[in-house]
Amino acid sequence: MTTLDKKHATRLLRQMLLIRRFEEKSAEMYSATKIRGFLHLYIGEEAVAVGVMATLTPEDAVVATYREHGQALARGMSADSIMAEMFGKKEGCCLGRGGSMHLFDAATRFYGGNAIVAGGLPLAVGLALADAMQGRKRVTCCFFGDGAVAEGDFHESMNLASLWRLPVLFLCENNLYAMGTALRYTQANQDIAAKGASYNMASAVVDGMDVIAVEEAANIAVTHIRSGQGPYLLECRTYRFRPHSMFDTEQYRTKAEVEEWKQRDPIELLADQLTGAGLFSEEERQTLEQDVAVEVEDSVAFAEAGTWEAVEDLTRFVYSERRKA
Amino acid sequence: MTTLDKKHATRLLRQMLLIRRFEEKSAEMYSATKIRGFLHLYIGEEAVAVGVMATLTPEDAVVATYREHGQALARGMSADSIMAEMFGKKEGCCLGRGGSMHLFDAATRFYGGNAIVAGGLPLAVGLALADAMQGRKRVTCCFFGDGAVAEGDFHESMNLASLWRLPVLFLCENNLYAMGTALRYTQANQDIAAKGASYNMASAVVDGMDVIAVEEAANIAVTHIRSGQGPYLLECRTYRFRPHSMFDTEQYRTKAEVEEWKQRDPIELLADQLTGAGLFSEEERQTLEQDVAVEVEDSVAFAEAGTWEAVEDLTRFVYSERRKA
Amino acid sequence: MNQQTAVRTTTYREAVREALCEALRRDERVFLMGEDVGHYGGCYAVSKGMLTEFGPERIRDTPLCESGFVGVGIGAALGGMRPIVEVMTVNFSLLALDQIVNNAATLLHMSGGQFNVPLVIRMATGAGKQLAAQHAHSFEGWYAHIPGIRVLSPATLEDARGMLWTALEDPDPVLIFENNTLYNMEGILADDAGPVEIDHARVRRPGRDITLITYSASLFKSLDAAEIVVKDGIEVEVIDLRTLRPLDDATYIASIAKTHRVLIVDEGWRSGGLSAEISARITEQAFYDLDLPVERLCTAEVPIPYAGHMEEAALPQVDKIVAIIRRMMDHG
Amino acid sequence: MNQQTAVRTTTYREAVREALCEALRRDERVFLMGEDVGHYGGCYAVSKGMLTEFGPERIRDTPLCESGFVGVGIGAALGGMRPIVEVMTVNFSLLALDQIVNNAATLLHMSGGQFNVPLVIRMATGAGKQLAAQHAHSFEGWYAHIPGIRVLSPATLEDARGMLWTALEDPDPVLIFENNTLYNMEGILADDAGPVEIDHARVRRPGRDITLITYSASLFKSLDAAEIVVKDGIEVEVIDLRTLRPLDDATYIASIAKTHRVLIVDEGWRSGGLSAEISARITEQAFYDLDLPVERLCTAEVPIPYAGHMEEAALPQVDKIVAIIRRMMDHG
Ligand SMILES: Cc1ncc(C[n+]2csc(CCOP(=O)(O)OP(=O)(O)O)c2C)c(N)n1
Ligand SMILES: Cc1ncc(C[n+]2csc(CCOP(=O)(O)OP(=O)(O)O)c2C)c(N)n1
Ligand SMILES: [Mg+2]
Ligand SMILES: [Mg+2]
Repeated sequence: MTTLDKKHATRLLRQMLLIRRFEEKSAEMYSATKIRGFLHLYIGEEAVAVGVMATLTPEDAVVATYREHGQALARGMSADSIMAEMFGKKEGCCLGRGGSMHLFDAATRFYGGNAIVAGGLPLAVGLALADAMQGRKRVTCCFFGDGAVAEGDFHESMNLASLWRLPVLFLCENNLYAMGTALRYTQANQDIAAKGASYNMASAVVDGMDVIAVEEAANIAVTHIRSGQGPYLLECRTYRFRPHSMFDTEQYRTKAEVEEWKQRDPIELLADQLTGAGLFSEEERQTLEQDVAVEVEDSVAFAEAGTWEAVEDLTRFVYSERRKA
Repeated sequence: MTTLDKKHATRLLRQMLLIRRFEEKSAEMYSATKIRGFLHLYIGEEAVAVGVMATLTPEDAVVATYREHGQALARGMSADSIMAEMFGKKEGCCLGRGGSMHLFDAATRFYGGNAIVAGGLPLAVGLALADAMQGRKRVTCCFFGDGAVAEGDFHESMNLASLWRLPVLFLCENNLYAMGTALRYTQANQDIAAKGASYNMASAVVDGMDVIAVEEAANIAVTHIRSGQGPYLLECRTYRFRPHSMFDTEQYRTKAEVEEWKQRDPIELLADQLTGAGLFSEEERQTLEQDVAVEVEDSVAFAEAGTWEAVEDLTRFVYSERRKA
Repeated sequence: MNQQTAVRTTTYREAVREALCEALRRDERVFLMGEDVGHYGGCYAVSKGMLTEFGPERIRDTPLCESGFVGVGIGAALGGMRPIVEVMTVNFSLLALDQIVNNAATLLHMSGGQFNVPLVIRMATGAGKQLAAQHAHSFEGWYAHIPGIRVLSPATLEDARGMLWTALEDPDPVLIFENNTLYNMEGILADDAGPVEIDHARVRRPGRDITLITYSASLFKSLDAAEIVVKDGIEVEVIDLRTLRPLDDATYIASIAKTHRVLIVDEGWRSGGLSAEISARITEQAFYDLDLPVERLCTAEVPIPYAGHMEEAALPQVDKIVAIIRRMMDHG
Repeated sequence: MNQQTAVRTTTYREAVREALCEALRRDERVFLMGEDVGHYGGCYAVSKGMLTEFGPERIRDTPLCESGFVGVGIGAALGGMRPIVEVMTVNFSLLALDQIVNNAATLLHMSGGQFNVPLVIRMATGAGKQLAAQHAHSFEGWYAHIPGIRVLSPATLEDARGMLWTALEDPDPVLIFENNTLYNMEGILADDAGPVEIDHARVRRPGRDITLITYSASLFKSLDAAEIVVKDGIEVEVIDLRTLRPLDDATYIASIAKTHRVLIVDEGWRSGGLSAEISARITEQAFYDLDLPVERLCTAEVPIPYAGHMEEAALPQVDKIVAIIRRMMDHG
């Protein structure tokens, strides 16, 4: 590990904390029936989104899954617009049409929020193709879970991206479970990073609970991609501390297993590193926490104060309004 | 190479010859507009079907593609029923409903004749699953082309078969082209056999122009499968001497390349081996040729004498007739 | 239901589970395969506990690969098994559509009658839970376009309990669509509930004034609407199609001969949906019985929005049904 | 066509090729992507020679992976390109249906209007060449069920030449279906043929007695039938829908107001096909104009058989159209 830069590390810590508290609040809001539909929490996996996003520039693009609050926040979307979206309010990033699973944001080039497992991968390849054809030096980072690896779209996308040497970072968040089905029940070969070889694609695996390690690994990947060497598959080994969604009774894993992983909480890991390096005090932590708490509370207030889209507008956005008839 | 057994090798030679002459006649019948639709010839690739089929028992199952006359004949379907099928006659194996691309035969467990590229792979895995669940020691052999490897169904089927250790022989006929698109334009990593590793699946590659080599390699594969070690991916490197179908003007490859491959004609290769080993005379070759010519001519006569299914029966076989209402 | 029959209160979910358990107990060739059917207990908790009773071979968790495992189901059916493939929801079934259309529905015909495919595919369907555009499709009516398959749409507990067995006895592929809003529905079921026939629609409420044709979750909205307009003296005859392919025309045509007015309520999108087919058939078979044009109430032709009020506005609802019925009765 | 305009004889195939070439010349963002579009020259020889002119970046051969490359097209459209994705035939497009329905058709809405998808997908469609069950689907009418996409069905050379450009100017996904039996069709085309509007159906033959609604290859069978019955004194008005989604109701409703009789001819399967939707709309919008029930002539609901006589029997044909027209005229 390279030496910790206090400012940068604190920024990462703050982002992880923001995601954590934002999602804890989201769970609360779900219980309060302010948020409905499916809600998939990222808690435990914060280091992945935060570490990776630190290596991207605003020109790059991000494609994520239905478990994407972390990516959206780390990418710079406002907590306000996300919370309002989950409240179903017009002030949400998608006017309340998308909800938790479908966050989109043109300003930060955040292309969802895709709730069909692996469905976002071809999109990411296409975004990268557009960049390549237009001579833009951008990276498209595509997040997906271990479950997505079994889908045909994974295979087709990996091959296309590598065949055409496109600037895609395939970012696999391997949290060991696809809903309630453990990786060992779904992959004949559980070494996901190794699958890069089939596609002649560079790949690596990294500890997804260690944000600094994730950032370093992502940096290597992104550098590889930017230098024109083609796509890269990065597998982050991580774990979700919470159920798959709000409906999951978690029969498929033991409490002990969850507890064991919680010992490696990415937030505490980084906080400990910082503290150990003498870069971080308990006071600073309190300040961060308060800061984040305010941001989260504000987002709830913002969402609460939001308005409902008029029912008359239901049929908007099926087709573009700017089409000439 | 093990020592040649004359009787066996002659049988292989006869099968290859039969496929060759049968298909040459089919092309003729196509020009005579007796056969219509798509007609995909196997000429040049005979060693693959013949070599593999020699390792299967009647209890085993075969799933093939739209380029399956060779497999059907080698599997033991009669030239009559195939030719009649291509004539669209009621005496055809599928009453004329399937045509060249859809040969089926319950008696020899020949499950198509699938014209959606890679669409037969999941079927093969399912047939093998049925065998495994019912405790039957059978192999399901699934033929597919190099083009099929890029499809999601390839990926999904390979993973499922290996995950569940099912008795499937994945038989890739790598003839270097998918229609007019060369393998180098479609695979980021052109080593197809190597893809087995991604699925923890045993694999090998063999010279698909050498029927004895194919048989040996298939034997190893089938033995592996029968011993309960799970599926196997066998890549046969081969070449089609004819256009993709009857409509192909072959702009995508040079005459020289085709000629080069023709130097390795699987039929002449085996005939030469036999002759070289002193096991085969010119006379015997003539006899074989005549024998095969008769079989082919008979199939045309049979097809010609066939009848047309009544138009009133059009709606039969959409649903089974044996259903109780 | 016969008054003598012993009955009990249960849920739609339990009815489906019972049907599954019975099928697995009764026939060794039957097995359940799909995403999260085993260790998780089913995404809608339908197969909860079944892994323990039947083991992982017969309650078979699959990786995420809809095309692959649906195709495997087809192959297993060809190989003599009686697979029940669960596609978690209809939304994901599009990934398997090629296997369903080009293999399951087609093999019997292509093979000249040699290879039938005795496969059952179950999936949850429907909107109404704020799951947004990619998770709220109602494609069962769309599937009914495909020759070679049967499409079932159990609305009642009795059908949820009984259609599976009948489907498993069918030599051809049968798709069963379970509306996700029904799983928690409570109702009574006979202790000896068993197979039900799947060839006929059912009049769920007799009436003389207007025929309302519907299926699945919309059945209950329709029945509620019928109870409301009864106060206006309007007697609605509510027909539950039950089987969407092949359609049982006779039942609704007979009803129209009596009522002369028809409203179709369909949670699918309107254009090119099942409602269109029924309207067309009524025109073809009962044109001169009609006092009024056939009307349709369908889901708005938009991807389903997340926000609750917008989703509600997109779907057929009781008040809209009531309004249309009243309008139709006013006119004729 | 204006008499002054210089015209030439050409084929449907050439018309499509010209449209493609023009699009690529005119706009750098346009590229063609699909199986065998490059080195092979297109499965129907439509893009022959284009690789040489435009190079492999813009005439981009893909591996066989329909879901993958259609998804890539969506992504490239999001990224500012104007991709033309060729799915070789509609039969293989089922593999890409999830991408079309859940991404292309849905992103604009899910994103609250932020991300439109200016993508054109072309595919060959239709039966009639003895290609058997897996290669003879006519799903364009079925696709028309999906909100968020436009579905075009060029029958004439003019439309084959002109619809592509209009589609490329559309901010939303447009699917163009080219019937495989039309590529060799000869006809005349204006030298200055260019973009055509895609919002309206077209009366291809005026007539007073009966309205025949159709599209694509069936248009020519319909026109042939019209020429036959003219000898019986029957004047058929033949309408070419051109755009299957959104449907232009006004054109056929106006025709029916004049003729009071309607026959729909559709190469898709009948149940739940486009013909059903049109019938339903006519009932809804022109019920009181009808002298007779709307009739439909569609493809038999069977997987298309290989044998020529059986395939012919399965599809709408001129003699069947003639027979129905005569019967309908007899009755009213
Ligand atoms: C194609 C498809 N199949 C099934 C589902 C239902 N589903 C939603 S999330 C999920 C598990 C995905 O697991 P993984 O990819 O590992 O991501 P994670 O939830 O662990 O982040 C499943 C099966 C879906 N959304 N899409
Ligand atoms: C899913 C699908 N896409 C496209 C096609 C059209 N097509 C038919 S054969 C073929 C090439 C297949 O090549 P390969 O798998 O290598 O088999 P080969 O013809 O060389 O034996 C293509 C593209 C198809 N039948 N199915
Ligand atoms: Mg996971
Ligand atoms: Mg090939």
